[in-house]
Amino acid sequence: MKPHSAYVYGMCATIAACAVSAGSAALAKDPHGLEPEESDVVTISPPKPDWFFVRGGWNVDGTGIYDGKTGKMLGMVASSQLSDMAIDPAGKYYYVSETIWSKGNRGTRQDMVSVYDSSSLKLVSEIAIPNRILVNEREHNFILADDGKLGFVYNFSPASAVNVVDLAKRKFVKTVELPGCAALIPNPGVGFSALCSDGSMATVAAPAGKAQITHSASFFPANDDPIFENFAYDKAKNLAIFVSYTGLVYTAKMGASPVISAPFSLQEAAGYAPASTKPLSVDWYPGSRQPMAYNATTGEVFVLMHMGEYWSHKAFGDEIWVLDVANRKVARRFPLKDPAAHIGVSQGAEAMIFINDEKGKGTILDARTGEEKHSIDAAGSGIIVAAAGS
Amino acid sequence: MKPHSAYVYGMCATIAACAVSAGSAALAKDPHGLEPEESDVVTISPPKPDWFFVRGGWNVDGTGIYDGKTGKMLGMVASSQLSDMAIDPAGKYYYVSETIWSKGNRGTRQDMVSVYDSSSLKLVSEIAIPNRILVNEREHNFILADDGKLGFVYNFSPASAVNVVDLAKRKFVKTVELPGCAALIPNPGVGFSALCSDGSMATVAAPAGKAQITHSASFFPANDDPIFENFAYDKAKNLAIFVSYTGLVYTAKMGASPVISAPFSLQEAAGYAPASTKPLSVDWYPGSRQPMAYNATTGEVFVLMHMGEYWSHKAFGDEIWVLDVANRKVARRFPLKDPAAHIGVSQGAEAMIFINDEKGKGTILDARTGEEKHSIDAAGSGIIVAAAGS
Amino acid sequence: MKRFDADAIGEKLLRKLAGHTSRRSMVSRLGLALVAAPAFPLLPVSRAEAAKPDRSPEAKTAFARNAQTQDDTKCDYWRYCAIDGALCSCCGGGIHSCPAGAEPSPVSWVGTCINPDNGKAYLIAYRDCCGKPTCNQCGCDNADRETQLYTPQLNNDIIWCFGTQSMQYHCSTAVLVGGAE
Amino acid sequence: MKRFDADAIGEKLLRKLAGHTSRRSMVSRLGLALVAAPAFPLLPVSRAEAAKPDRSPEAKTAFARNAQTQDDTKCDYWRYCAIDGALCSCCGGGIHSCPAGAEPSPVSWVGTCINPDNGKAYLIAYRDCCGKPTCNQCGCDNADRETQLYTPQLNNDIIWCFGTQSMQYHCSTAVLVGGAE
Repeated sequence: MKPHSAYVYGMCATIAACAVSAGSAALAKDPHGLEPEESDVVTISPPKPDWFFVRGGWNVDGTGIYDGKTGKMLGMVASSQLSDMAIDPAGKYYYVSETIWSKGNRGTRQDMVSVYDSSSLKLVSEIAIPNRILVNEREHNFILADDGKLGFVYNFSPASAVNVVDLAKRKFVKTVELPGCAALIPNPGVGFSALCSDGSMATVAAPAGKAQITHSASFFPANDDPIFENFAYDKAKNLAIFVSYTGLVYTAKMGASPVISAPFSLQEAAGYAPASTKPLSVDWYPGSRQPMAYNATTGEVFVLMHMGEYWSHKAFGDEIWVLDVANRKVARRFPLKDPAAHIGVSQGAEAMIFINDEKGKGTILDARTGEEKHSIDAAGSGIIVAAAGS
Repeated sequence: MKPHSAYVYGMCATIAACAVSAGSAALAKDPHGLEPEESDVVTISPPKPDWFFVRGGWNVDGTGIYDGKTGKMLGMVASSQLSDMAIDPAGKYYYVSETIWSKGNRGTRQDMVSVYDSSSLKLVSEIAIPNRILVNEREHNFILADDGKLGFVYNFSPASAVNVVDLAKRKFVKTVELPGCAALIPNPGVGFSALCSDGSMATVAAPAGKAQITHSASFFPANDDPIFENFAYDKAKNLAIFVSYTGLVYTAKMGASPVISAPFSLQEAAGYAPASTKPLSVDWYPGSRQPMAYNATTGEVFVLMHMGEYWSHKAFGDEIWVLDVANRKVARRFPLKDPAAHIGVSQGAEAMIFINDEKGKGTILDARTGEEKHSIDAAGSGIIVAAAGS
Repeated sequence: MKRFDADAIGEKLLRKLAGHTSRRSMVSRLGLALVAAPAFPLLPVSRAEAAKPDRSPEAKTAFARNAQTQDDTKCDYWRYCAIDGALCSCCGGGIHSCPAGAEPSPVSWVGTCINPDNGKAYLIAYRDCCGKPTCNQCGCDNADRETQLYTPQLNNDIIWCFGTQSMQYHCSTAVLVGGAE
Repeated sequence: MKRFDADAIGEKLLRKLAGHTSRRSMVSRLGLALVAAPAFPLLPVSRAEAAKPDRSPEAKTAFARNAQTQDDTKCDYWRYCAIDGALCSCCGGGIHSCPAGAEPSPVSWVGTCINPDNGKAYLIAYRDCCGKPTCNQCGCDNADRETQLYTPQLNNDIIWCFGTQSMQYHCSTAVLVGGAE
């Protein structure tokens, strides 16, 4: 043992992070040699089911890629302010829908889908598009068709529309006007759907072609108890799962005419009375900037919950409620040490929860037990996207 | 009294900031009417001696303008990442030397001096320049000639040079190569000067014309006890004041051949032995990202000091030492509640100190007593520039 | 008790909402665009009357019960019931004034806030001031009757900088447009 | 005790400092530019021998006394004696490897760090990895023998992204160039 080993062990008494490296402290050998080295660049694997993608936040560019098992950063997808990211279902590309001015905060506006190779993380192509919406913190302003060949980018000018992008041919196809609707929902084999301000769901069939728009009956009170745009989609079941401000849970079997269930109360599923929209009524409510994540293997929705009165839907979560959607039961509740702003759940065999706060502190929890596994400083304070399951 | 007044008073028990507004809580009248209003835009006065300009920081664009007396934000100069700002001595313009790529982090590089009207804070013009240095946190990479007609922008490609910009005609004049020198010093009637890696001071006479470069004798050990680039300049005395890593204070009477004084020790001026460059020697040292500010009225230098060993020159300051330069005495010492990263001193009749930390918390102190006057959340975590005296 | 009747807020308010800036041509162009898209809901018009909860001004939200009318540099100032962002009042601007160098967006999201002095509801246009970096002072995020992107004029996350020279978000004002009853 | 002789580090190291990346044409162009500017100090050559303090490797700085050789994801790893920024080792890269999608700058600032295992000093090139947003992991700011902009190759604040496609700073590596004695 060299003298420095004593120092390393001595450090462990005061530096908590040392616990992680203490196992390797017994090694007296430097992991690197002392011969001159050359600089190189690594590549990474395509997205894996244990991975999380965490946006930097309002002022912080970039989307950090974290391994949920180790809590380590694996790389970063370049992403500018107010950009949205979508992952190629084949795992070959990361797509970033972004808006860049030629002189930073002035000059010529340039909207595009930037294409990054998932192995080299290098920019492959830029596909020019018009007028995407400028808003922070959304997952459903940029979604891909099931086969990954088309991308749908929400467009707001400020009239509502959707840009259809051919990702295979790397060109913009057309803009489909979609008045009063937003929050894009995958609809394999059909096109896409969206939620509308009249409480209906719009479905756009053949979006790259005729783009026929149909509307469901109105099924939710859009002004009085809105559905969070941050909903879940189960690919295997072709089922979208929504939660409203009061905690009503809706499901929609997607298709040319989506079949929407009667809602049930998340609070009732936990043994409470349903939550109210009335003032002076204190309940547990879903909320925060990204209130909900979904694990397709277990069919569980993870919802950030807080106590308060109605219209507190932006308050950060003090607990995670784990809802078994099929059985309409809250199976577990995890109280959080610090209020969480965003939540993601990995799709691997041992699912992990990733939450963060406004200061960018990331925490990884075991999705089954809620046990804290990793804490990551400056992980990012923006939305969290989990890679698809294998 | 209306019912809400009780609420306002009730709030005061828990919210510290409420103390400021408690005085006005007795007013029952809304300061604004209830008639429909129109949107408008304010203008502000030219820079005043009580003003501070605080950069957002590494990831945060913009330079906040604060009134040192009230601690209130008055406006913002648009400034991009790694930009430098200079203030027109006539008070008519703010100049921002900046580098912008046409696609954010990629595309065409565009270096320029952006000209903002000091009253409307609107962009007036952009003057294209080549290859300015990209570095955070410097005051002396962009200085103006005494009459405000020329600007000097440090250029690093990575060979050292200076861009000369005609601000009156709003055009780039030329690049003067200045190998091994940086940290630009005003030199009215001559041109500008700079510190060099051989320990000399270079002086560039007629920079827009023949640009003749002369060097002083070597007067400081540039590798072993470097002078901080964050030096002071007294316009009335035409005197530059420097502090080295060990706390040696040099002055230079500027001119065609600057006259540089023998240094004295800041620590000796406070009653200590001079600080050492030797390892295993603990002393008070100057340091942080912007260690020094100067009040021309009192001839006092304000230095952020910390205890440590040599090569700790980036450590944040735990005390402010106030050095009477002419009398070579540390007149006052102000211990700080939190370590400070940057310091500025206003030039008004009752001078104020502005310090900030990495999290952007700004604190305004009375420069005479050190008494805390204002605390500002998210004031900016970058360098602090005080407006010139009247 | 008189119920808050969102439907009574008519199309006549469109021009008011669109603002009274000097960029009138832009305003009218946007106004036409909005009118030309009939399904785009211009105002908080509830289409689900059956499910409509009691939201009379008298049955106040937590924000409204605690709002004050004295200090427009605090998040609990009454007009800020649905504001999200930096208060222009803290950035060198004012309740309806952009700080120097910024430009008010002619279109905006809206809130319906109750003035505690008279108990009446007013329509507030939260016009973003645009074209300068974010003013980080006095960040607020109130959400009374704030909804999602599919009802954009009631969503306070969107960068509401349309028809301005730059779309960079600086801060938000709370301009009184008129009574909401 | 042998004194650390900065002057012994000769011009022969220039090419090593300039790196061994694939962008060789750029490297040689930069190399020429540097050589063409003779007063531009290529290496930590002290011109003030008289005032030179004792800085032998044996008289270690606070950093050197506390440095370790096991974990290159910690700020006290021995090679990081003058690093400033995010450690590429924490960003998906390694001690001499840029994370995927980033590009190493062929020129860099340098440090002279002491390996505690053998007590010897080594020249370390802190090559920035460029072209992606800042990796915010493992921020370090060590400053042994770090100077000011007038000696740029010893300053760790500069964005050392020259000859790369993008000059955006991502993270910093600590590449061993050779012995410094």
